[in-house]
Amino acid sequence: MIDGEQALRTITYREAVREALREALQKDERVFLMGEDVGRYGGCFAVSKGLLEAFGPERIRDTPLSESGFVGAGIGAALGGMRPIVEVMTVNFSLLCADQIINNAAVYLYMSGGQFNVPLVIRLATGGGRQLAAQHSRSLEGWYAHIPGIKILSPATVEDARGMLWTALQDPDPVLIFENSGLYNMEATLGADAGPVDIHQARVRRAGRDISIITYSASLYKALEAAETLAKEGIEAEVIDLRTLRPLDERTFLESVARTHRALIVDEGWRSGGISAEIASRIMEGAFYELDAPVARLCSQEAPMPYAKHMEDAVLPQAAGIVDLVRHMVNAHG
Amino acid sequence: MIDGEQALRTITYREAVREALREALQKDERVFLMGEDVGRYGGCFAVSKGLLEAFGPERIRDTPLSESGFVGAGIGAALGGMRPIVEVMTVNFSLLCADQIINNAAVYLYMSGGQFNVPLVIRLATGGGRQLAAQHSRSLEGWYAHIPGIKILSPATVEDARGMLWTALQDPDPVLIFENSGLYNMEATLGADAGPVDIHQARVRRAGRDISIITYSASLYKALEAAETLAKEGIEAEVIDLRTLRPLDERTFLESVARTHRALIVDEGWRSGGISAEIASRIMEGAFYELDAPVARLCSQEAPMPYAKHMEDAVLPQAAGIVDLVRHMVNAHG
Amino acid sequence: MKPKRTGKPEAAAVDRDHALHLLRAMTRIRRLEEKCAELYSAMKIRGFLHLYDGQEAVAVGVMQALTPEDAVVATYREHAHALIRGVSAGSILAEMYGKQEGCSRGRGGSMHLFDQETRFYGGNAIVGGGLPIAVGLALADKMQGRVRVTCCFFGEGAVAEGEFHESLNLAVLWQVPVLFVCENNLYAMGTALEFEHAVTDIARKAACYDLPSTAVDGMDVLAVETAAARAVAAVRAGEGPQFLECRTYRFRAHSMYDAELYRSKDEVRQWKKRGPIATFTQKMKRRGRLADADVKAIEGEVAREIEGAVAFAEACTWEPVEDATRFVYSEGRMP
Amino acid sequence: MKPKRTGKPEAAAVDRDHALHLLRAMTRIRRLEEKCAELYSAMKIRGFLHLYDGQEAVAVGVMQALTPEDAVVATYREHAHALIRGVSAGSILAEMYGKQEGCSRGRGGSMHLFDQETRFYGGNAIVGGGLPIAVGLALADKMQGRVRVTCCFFGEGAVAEGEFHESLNLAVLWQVPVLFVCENNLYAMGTALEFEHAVTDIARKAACYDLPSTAVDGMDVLAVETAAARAVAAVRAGEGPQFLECRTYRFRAHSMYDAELYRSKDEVRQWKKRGPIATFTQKMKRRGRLADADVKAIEGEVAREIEGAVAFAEACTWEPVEDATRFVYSEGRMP
Ligand SMILES: Cc1ncc(C[n+]2csc(CCOP(=O)(O)OP(=O)(O)O)c2C)c(N)n1
Ligand SMILES: Cc1ncc(C[n+]2csc(CCOP(=O)(O)OP(=O)(O)O)c2C)c(N)n1
Ligand SMILES: [Mg+2]
Ligand SMILES: [Mg+2]
Repeated sequence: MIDGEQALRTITYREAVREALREALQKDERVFLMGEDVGRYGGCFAVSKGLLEAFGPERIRDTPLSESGFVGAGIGAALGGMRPIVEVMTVNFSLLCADQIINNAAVYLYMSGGQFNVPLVIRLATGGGRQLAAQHSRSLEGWYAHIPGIKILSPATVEDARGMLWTALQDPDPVLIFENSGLYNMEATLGADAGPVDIHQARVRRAGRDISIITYSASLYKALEAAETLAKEGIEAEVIDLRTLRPLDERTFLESVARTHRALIVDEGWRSGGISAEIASRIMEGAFYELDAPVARLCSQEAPMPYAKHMEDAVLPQAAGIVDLVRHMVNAHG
Repeated sequence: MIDGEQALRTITYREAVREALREALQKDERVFLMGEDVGRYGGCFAVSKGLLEAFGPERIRDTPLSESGFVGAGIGAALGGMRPIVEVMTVNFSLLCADQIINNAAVYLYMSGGQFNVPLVIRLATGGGRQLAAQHSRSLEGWYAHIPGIKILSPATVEDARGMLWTALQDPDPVLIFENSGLYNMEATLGADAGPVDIHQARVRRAGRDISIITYSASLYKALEAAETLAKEGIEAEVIDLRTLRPLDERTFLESVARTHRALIVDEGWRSGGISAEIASRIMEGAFYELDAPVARLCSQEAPMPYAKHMEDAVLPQAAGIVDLVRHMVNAHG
Repeated sequence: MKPKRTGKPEAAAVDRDHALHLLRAMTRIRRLEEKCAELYSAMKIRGFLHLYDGQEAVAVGVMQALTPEDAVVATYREHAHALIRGVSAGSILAEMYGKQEGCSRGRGGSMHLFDQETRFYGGNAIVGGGLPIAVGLALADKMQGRVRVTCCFFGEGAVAEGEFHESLNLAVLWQVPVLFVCENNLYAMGTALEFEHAVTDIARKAACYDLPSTAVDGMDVLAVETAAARAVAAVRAGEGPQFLECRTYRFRAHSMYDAELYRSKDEVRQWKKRGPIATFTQKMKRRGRLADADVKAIEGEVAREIEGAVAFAEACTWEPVEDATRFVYSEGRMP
Repeated sequence: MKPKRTGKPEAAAVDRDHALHLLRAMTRIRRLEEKCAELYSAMKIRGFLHLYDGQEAVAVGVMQALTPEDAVVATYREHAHALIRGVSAGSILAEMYGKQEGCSRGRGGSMHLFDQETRFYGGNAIVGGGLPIAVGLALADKMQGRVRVTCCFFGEGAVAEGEFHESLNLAVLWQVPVLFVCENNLYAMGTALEFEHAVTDIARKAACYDLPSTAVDGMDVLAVETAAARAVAAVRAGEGPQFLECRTYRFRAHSMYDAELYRSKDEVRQWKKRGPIATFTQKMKRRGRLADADVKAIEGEVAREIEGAVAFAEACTWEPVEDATRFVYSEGRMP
């Protein structure tokens, strides 16, 4: 394994996305990246820095502030045989192109009776926790997961950030990839040969027997942190990273619940009608008789995001809150 | 009660909405109606027919096709002291103004630290079942109910169609009223003095002991029809009309489930991450130990709406499907 | 609003064959739409139905300039565009019947005709929704070095939507090969031009994006044909996007639900005098290009076509309900 | 891109008091922004921070025309607008500290300053999002028969958004009393004007809606003041909406995260030579309206104000976390 070890390198989530973009642009000339400030600025989160120099302004295409226009153009380009990667700077701005995503991308194949598929990838930054307040801090990936016809990916790890893009590009249908902006600086070690990953399976990121903590994206790390704390008290939490929010891989979490008999969903999205509700319902429907206690949810408080740090921390789920809740769940119904 | 009886009259849901609009326009000069074709055309669904003649083009204000523009203008007008009723012809087109609804109306009060509230009412037609296909048949009220800062009303009855508007107008915050276009021709008998109704409580529309069917809007009638069929077999279903989807009155359905020990949610919206998931989760959280069986959901199949009638019928929940499911639930776990 | 005449390009030199061709095309549209109305009353067709009567010269005139490699993006008022583009009347009617042999498998209905073979990217029931898609299709052609045109039809109502603004700006910025065709029929549902737009001269809007534009009498198929030919030639020559406003009128209600409260019967009557089929027929007769017998022959031919289309639609089959969730996603991977 | 000079209205006759007033206003902005940058480095301020250096003449020049009854709608680059509108530097800084005495209770931060008292309808972090709201505020005034102006600031980047198009069309159609002020600083983040717009002459866009418009040198506070006074007078006189393009430049990075890869240091240097504060000071000195001592006095005064504001913000308190869901909805009914 010496060769393998030599080939390991530590990169950030940001670099992983950039590498994935670079690889896609190199491997398939139909691929291009378009969005606000992806080129000359280097990307709002510096993800696409350097790509303009490497691939030129046709393939690293800066757009005006016209979310509906350029996302719609992405749909058209996909229909026209290209493989566009459209960057919508943050999911908050996607509300300006919700029409194109939902009224066109998601239904073109169906309403044309199977004739016109839309092989479009949309990348969006998501998440709160950076003191950007109400209009820049939403986690709407779970909300978009309500819409049939699109797929929703939520890479939590550097490996997935590196690997999901290419897989999404091979998909014949529209795929939305949500990158939590709080993860861009996170580092991890990958093999030099790290490449495409599957996008249809959730992953058990930590095995445990006492409770299943089901989560995704940035909350994964809070769940893992909580699990470590709990382990010291003898509570072994299994932590599941959903990875893909639509279609939802329910088998993985149902099997887990069948082992642990308890489940907690941790979601930075809002609670009411969030993806957390769907997971709880699926457990109800698929593992009701396995449950020793009602499934619990820890989500963001139902408010627009406040600016002040202490308020933002209070609104978002935190590791300490997970620990408290799990402790209570396991002990109360021991 | 003779006086009362003389004063009864039979009107349609459409007329009830029109009457409510007329009353609001008469009672409060800050109220005005604006939207596409509300005036000269008489309203896409003929709801506002005659109002232009009565109130003039300033207060029955036809707008160009500019959903984002005129919904945003409604927010501004509300901030400026008016009480606008903005009609977005159907919820499908609201995807063009999702930005204004979610990025502005829903957060203005919060992000201004309580200074600027937005007393705006938005009316939207919703629902499928009229062979209008993928882009005109969505039921997205449950989806919007995910968003904090707005309220979501879903009048199923002529009484609520008549009464919810004025109550919504008294609300200091943005309220979205979803009118299922399949209900406009439905008739019911109302008192001449029918007026405002509360908007914070669900209603038991039919009492029963064996199962709680929780639903809203047009599905209410399918649930009631199913309940009649089931009654002949000795199964007494309680039917609950949610009326308001945000904030959700969970007490009413939790109390019902505590009596019946079984629950089925019927929703013309899609299943994954729909309001049905939220209700199931709330029951899990609030009445887990009351349940004799897992909560079930009957929703639209997860596809854009097809045009052909038989396909559309297959996609939407139907009374027969409710009957089958309830029969199975009650018998299987008797 | 009174009919407005606009500067008309000199009439194309039309030979008899071409005159027959254009008349046949417009007649096919008119008769198909009449049949649709009839079938709607007979409840064979349901949902929303938007007919094209009065606007035939636009679809026919513009389509003459397109080749099979080009692409078309249209609206919910698109039967004519599909038909003239080459989608058979049978598969169009079958679609409105909701049959699986329909051009969209019965999934789309009147507002959502699609056809891969003729690169007909569909009806779109969201006003303005097709414009960015047309820009994208054209962008794909440009990036792949193909000399093809994407032709995008929309009503003047769509011009008020933000997507119009964004699309035109993008098209010009990127110099993509797209032809925007605005069918200005003076109304968006019941909202007259003057209530839709601060500036009612639609062709002038193109100038806001430095987009070459022409306004043409949309009731005159030859004028439309000439203008479209020029515009498409410019697109093909790499001169970038072009804009064409066709000033026209819809003779029927907006859809089958419209009580037409917003315009007078007299206005409609005035405009009908300028009906594109009647005026073209008269003109061609005057010029000796067409005879009464020709018109009769065309009517007979078209009647048979429509009859055949109805018979086809009637004979078509229903998609099994088990397939309701097919094509939410593609079946199998695509390279 | 080179600085572009535009036709300047004849300089207003400026007396000494007014010169002092304008210089003081611009200086207050500059020093506040400098303090913000410093506090950002000290991590007292977090989130996104967009500074206004270079554009001071716009906020100051335009605001001279407004009265307390008027309303202002701005963007995420709005410290200056709030300050000149009358929101105290203390409550602005407290807001950025996230303290509950901040003008938005610490809920909004730099991008979301709000103030009911001065009718400051806020920052808005969605580009273009404020325009329809401004139209609605103006509509409310018109419908209620009040003679007030709503002044809406936005960048040239917003001009590409569909909401710009829809808002201008509505404003003109409805003839509402709104003044649109485009602060054209030549860049939207890192995207230069020529990559944003097919037509780079922003003032020309207003003509697409028959909206009276003026382009003015946004580096010249007197020119801005004169143009804004005229435009606001026209709005007040019931002549309908007006459009003002202020050609300006931002001296600093877009936000604190910007590496400024998209423009040269030399370009910035060239523009800095035309800095609105320096040029105004020089001009007023030349005309004998201001002396060195005046400038010094203002600097001292402003330094004390900012110092006081910082002290205030430091002394302010944190909102209890229990209140995190307060004001998601209003407390109590409203008549
Ligand atoms: C975004 C959107 N808003 C509203 C509607 C409802 N609607 C359908 S057609 C129409 C009028 C469109 O007018 P125009 O673009 O001029 O086309 P025409 O019907 O005249 O062909 C309206 C308002 C819609 N389909 N989509
Ligand atoms: C709808 C939307 N899209 C994208 C962004 C990200 N963004 C913030 S500021 C900005 C540039 C805006 O440029 P301009 O309007 O010229 O204002 P300036 O920053 O120059 O003052 C962008 C792209 C946003 N906030 N909102
Ligand atoms: Mg029209
Ligand atoms: Mg700018």
